[in-house]
Amino acid sequence: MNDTITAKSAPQSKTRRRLVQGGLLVVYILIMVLMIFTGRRHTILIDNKDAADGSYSAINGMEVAIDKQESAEYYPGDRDRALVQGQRHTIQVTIFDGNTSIEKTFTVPLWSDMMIISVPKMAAGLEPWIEPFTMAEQIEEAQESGPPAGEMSFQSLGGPAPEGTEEAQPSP
Amino acid sequence: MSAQKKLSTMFSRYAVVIIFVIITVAAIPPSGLSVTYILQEIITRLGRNSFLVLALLLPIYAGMGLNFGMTLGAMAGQIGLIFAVNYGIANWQGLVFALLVGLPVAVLLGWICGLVMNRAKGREMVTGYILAFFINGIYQFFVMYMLGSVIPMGNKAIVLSRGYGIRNTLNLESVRQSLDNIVMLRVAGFSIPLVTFIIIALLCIFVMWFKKTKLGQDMRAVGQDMAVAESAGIPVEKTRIVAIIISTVLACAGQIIFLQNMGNLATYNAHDQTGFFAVAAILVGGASVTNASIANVFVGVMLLHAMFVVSPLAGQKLFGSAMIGEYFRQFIGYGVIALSLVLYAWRTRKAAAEARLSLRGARSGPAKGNGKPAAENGGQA
Amino acid sequence: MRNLKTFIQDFGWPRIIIFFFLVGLFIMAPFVRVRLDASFSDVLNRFGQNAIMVLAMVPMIQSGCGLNFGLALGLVSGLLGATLSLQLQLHGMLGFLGAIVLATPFSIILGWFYAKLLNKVKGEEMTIAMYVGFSFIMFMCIMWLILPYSNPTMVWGYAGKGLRTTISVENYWLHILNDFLAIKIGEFFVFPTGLLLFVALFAFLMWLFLRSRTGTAMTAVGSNPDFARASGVDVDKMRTISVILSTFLGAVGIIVYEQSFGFIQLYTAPSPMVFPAVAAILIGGASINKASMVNVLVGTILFQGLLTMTPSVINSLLQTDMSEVIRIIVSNGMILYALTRKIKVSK
Amino acid sequence: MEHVSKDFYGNVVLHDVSFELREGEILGLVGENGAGKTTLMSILFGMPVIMETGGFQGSIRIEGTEVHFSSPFDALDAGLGMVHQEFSLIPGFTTTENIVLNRESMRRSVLNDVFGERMSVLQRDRMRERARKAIGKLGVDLNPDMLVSEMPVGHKQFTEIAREIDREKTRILILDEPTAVLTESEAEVLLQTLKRLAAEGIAIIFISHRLQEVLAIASRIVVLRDGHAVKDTANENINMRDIASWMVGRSLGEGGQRSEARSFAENTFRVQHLWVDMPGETVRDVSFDVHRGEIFGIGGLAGQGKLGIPNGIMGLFPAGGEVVLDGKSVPLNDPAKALAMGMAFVSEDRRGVGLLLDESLEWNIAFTAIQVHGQYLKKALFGLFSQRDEKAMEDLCQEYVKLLDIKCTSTKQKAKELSGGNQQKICLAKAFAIKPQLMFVSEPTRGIDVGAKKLVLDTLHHYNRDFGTTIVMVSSELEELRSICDRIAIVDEGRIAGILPPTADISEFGLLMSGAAVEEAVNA
Repeated sequence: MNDTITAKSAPQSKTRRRLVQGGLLVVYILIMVLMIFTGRRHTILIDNKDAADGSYSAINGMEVAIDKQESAEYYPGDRDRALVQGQRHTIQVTIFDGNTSIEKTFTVPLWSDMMIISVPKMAAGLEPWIEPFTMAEQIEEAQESGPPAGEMSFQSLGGPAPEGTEEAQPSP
Repeated sequence: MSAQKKLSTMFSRYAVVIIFVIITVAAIPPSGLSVTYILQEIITRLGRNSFLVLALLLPIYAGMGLNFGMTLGAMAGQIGLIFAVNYGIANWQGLVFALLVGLPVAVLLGWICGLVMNRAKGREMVTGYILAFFINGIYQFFVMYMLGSVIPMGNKAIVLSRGYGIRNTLNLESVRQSLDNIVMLRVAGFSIPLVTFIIIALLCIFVMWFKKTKLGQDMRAVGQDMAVAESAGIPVEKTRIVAIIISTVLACAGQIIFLQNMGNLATYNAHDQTGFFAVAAILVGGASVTNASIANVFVGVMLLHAMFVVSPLAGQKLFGSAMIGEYFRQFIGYGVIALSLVLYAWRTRKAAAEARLSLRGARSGPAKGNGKPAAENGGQA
Repeated sequence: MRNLKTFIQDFGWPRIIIFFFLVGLFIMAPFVRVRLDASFSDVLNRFGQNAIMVLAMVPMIQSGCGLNFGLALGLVSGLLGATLSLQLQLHGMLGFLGAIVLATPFSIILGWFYAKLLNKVKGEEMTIAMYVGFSFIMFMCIMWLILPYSNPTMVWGYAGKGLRTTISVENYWLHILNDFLAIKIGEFFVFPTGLLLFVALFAFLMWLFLRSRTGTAMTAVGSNPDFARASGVDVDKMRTISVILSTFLGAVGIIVYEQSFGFIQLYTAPSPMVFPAVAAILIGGASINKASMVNVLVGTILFQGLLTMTPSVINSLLQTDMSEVIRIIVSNGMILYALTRKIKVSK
Repeated sequence: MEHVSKDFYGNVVLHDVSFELREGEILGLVGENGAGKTTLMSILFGMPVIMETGGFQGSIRIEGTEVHFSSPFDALDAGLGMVHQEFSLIPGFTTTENIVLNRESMRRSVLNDVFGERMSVLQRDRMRERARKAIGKLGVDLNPDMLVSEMPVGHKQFTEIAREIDREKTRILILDEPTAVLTESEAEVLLQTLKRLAAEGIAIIFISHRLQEVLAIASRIVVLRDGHAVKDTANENINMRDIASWMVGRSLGEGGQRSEARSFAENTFRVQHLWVDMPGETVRDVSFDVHRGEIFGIGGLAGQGKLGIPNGIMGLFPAGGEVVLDGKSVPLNDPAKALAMGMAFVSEDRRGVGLLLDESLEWNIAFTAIQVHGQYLKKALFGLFSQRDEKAMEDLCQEYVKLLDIKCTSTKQKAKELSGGNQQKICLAKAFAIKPQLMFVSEPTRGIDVGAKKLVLDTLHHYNRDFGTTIVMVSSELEELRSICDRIAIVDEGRIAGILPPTADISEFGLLMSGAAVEEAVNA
């Protein structure tokens, strides 16, 4: 006798297979969720401006680093952005006058694309120093628009690409 | 078999490879490119394309020819990437997410493709080719009309200004080369995307392992003789469908790897040429419709892309027009496919004729029955 | 009831759906302010433009070579004829006929080689034809750049050599057939008599040919090659004739298309023209080994009707341009349907 | 197996056949073509075709319990093994891989729990071990790692048997013409092997047309004729002649009319050393002469090459040798020339070669005449074009419809819509339409009912008498040949075994078919 596995294996292994398959499905979804949480990218705007109501004023020169990214210098009125992945981040601010340095941890809501951090506000100890930021137009570089129909690139050779340029057709 | 005949069969077997090497080598000096540059390009392109080409192997083992239907997998991968960009999932996590989204789509499309091909046995290639176009129509419909209207798209930057449909070109900045850059080895001035190569190596190991499984064995059996396999109790149609599904899924992953390296996605035609380049590569590497190995894949990718790198510049220098080089490489690409298919069809017919040669000729018949057991019977009567 | 059922089975669901879809489009047209007469005129015109290319499918289908995905070879011959005719400064009807005459030797030679190849690879014709067509188009792309054409309307102005991507035939033989005896009814309807007559002439010639001894033999080859061989027909020769004929018709087809369209389109332009022709004849009811004049007629009208009506009607209806997607799905779906249909030749 | 009957749509193929098989016994099953051997085996093996055509009567018992096989796999599970006439091997696989095909030894892999059993890994060494064991049982020398495509035929046959042996359960082995493709020495080894297997307790059903082989190894012999088991006897004190006459022996009264004996002086057609490469019907070296005006019959068992003769002469399959018609040499491999020389051929493959199924009857009948003689054409457009003369074609068709009594709704009807008998008449009409001097008719009565059979034979008879056309008729049905032919050649193993007058004793024919020597026939 050999230990050939026949197609009609014991029902026990079938239930076991179902269990493993179900388990894998769960793992599949878990990985997907994990990817969303760890891979979600947010834009953090770092703001160094006076408050409209004068409750705090811009810091006169500082260096700000988000997580372990390269730090950037800010002077009053500056605003710059940093890209981060995931939800929990730290911000490290080194103010040029003296050796004051602040380090804070913040959480970005998962589905928020862009947050603004007002460093002066944070330095002043006012809450909330981090707020969602919405803008009508995204900062993303403008991409060409217009429906893709009629675009006939050299690439689509052999494809049933538009038959000739129909616009050129003399209309009867 | 005489030595000369052996040589000529060998030549006809590797005709495509030999022609290719000659053309490419001849084109290097006029192109004026340095060998280091060409090598770096080849390394980059190996990482970019090998996975896609590897996806062609299983259907060849299963006797279904070159799977032009792999384009379906590419589309699935693109859909995955669109969602990854839409949800703003960046870096390698974005790629994994894209793969996880694309996977079920790829399985579904692969299953459809397998069903269709089972209805067109013997015409798999042309059918796969047309099926890719057909599904392309549905893909365009989905991406151009469904996304953003039926399925909400959060990221307005990727949606057309009219409010639904995805833009022509998608910037994959968030995932650009994120796989390649996890560990980028620098050896002697060359950049080697280590993780990409590790993944490709893992796939190769998987393919080799797969050939040793029962399913792999069944695939080979089905590929060689469907009728015999059927009579031995192997579920032929199911095996063929599985081969196509695996190929489609691999193509899905391959397209994601390809696109992360390219860094942007031509939403509506990035997949058009996927099948063409992959098929051309594996054929250039010396594979045929029924026979392919992992070595064919890598040799093919290297040769084809060396030629692709070199030819526009060579065309520019030789004919004063870069377009000539551009056309030339397309010509060669299509020509190689046509030539391999012709050589293959021609060889099969010749082999069949040769196999029957022993049955021809009257007096010089084979060992069999020279006047049958005459003596025996004479005795009995 | 039974008759209807077998009729539908023979004709195939996809065709019936397309037919009713088209009828629906015509019915809907007035409601979305698309002029019916203009639409009809447009459909007729496009029918004339494309019919001969669709007709080119017939001989190869009949002789059992399958769908001619290598029609590009014929189209390129036609382009050669057309450009040569312009190069020789042939105008008017002379220019048009000249183009056809000049294209003929190319189409015969190319067709002959093409047929030799196809005879070597019986059973794999379609895939190979496709790639032979593509690679030949790419080869001709190089040729268009380096052939010594000199007519200034054709070559790039700045380089002084290499042909333009699109060449206008306006001063040569634009609408030479369309305007011949054209009947204008109302503001929007033009009946392109000359064009349709020309198409009819070719269809008639093809009909005659199929009834000749050679044509009969060819049909038998497609229907049952073993029978034909047993009856003393040289199968390879018949296939060769059919391929040459198909290539020639492809050449004529594209010239007719150009005179109506107004431009000679070079480089990669021919490749996307093959699939619509294949799809059209299949929509007309042909299978991959049987085709008739009726299939050509019905198929071209249905397919071109669809192409004309979907952009105008659907666009007005949905305010978006879905015609492209519909075209891709319909034409490829049709080819796919034909390929996967169980071939009914009972063996 | 008891009282097995089987009919295909009222056409009784097997009639109350019973036999039993003991452990370790070799049963020789012999019979002419169409005697029911194949059907019997299909029933035994649970082939789906039996179920599809309405099942069978009677019962099959294995070790006392009645079994019902709904598919060949059930039969395999019950311990039946079958080696078919055609090899069922995968060419690119090794001996081992073929022997254990779809029964490979496997080890579980991690993916088993995810994707099922087919993800198990093969255990090559174990497979080789099993193959070696099975080969060992056969007592032959087979390399377990050789590719089947590189093997001599004999080894392929052994591989097939080894595959059946490898199934531990196999108790009954059925071999259908296992020696047909083997050389003499290979056949000898095979017979030894079978004896050895029988000694180990495996029961064997051995089907062969080579009677001397059957005599050599079978312990019992069952003779099937026309669906009846006419003889079930132990292999004692019987010789080939007995079996041969049991096989073919109809009482003469059944045979119906005999042609009157005629004598012909003139030779019109001569075939010398003809070889034909027709798959399944290879002709190796055939020479014969045909007299003017005679009906020359060619008989023999299926697969022996009788069909290859007309197909080769008419140029449908690659052929070589010398063929002379009326002193002129016939070029081979060129159907057009052969037809032009005045020969016509009614193919045995009616639907495949004989007819244009999707075209009208007119087309079918007139086509060859149009192509070969340029008939039924008319000039059109001032002689520029020749056109089919539809009217003439219709007239021609009408003429034959009347003459041959073809049942059809109109001459425009498609050939595929006719019944088999009427299709055959169309094929005949097609051949008659070119007015041949020499006509080959291959299996004219295959697959048509009795009434139509008679009509077809009568037609040939009259055509021969009325027009003096020489006819070469190839048929598997000996009685048919004997009823109409003037001389009958029997083909065996691609060679003419002998030529006999139709009045010769039935056992003579049987002997010739069974691979008896030419000399013997001459002596007898």
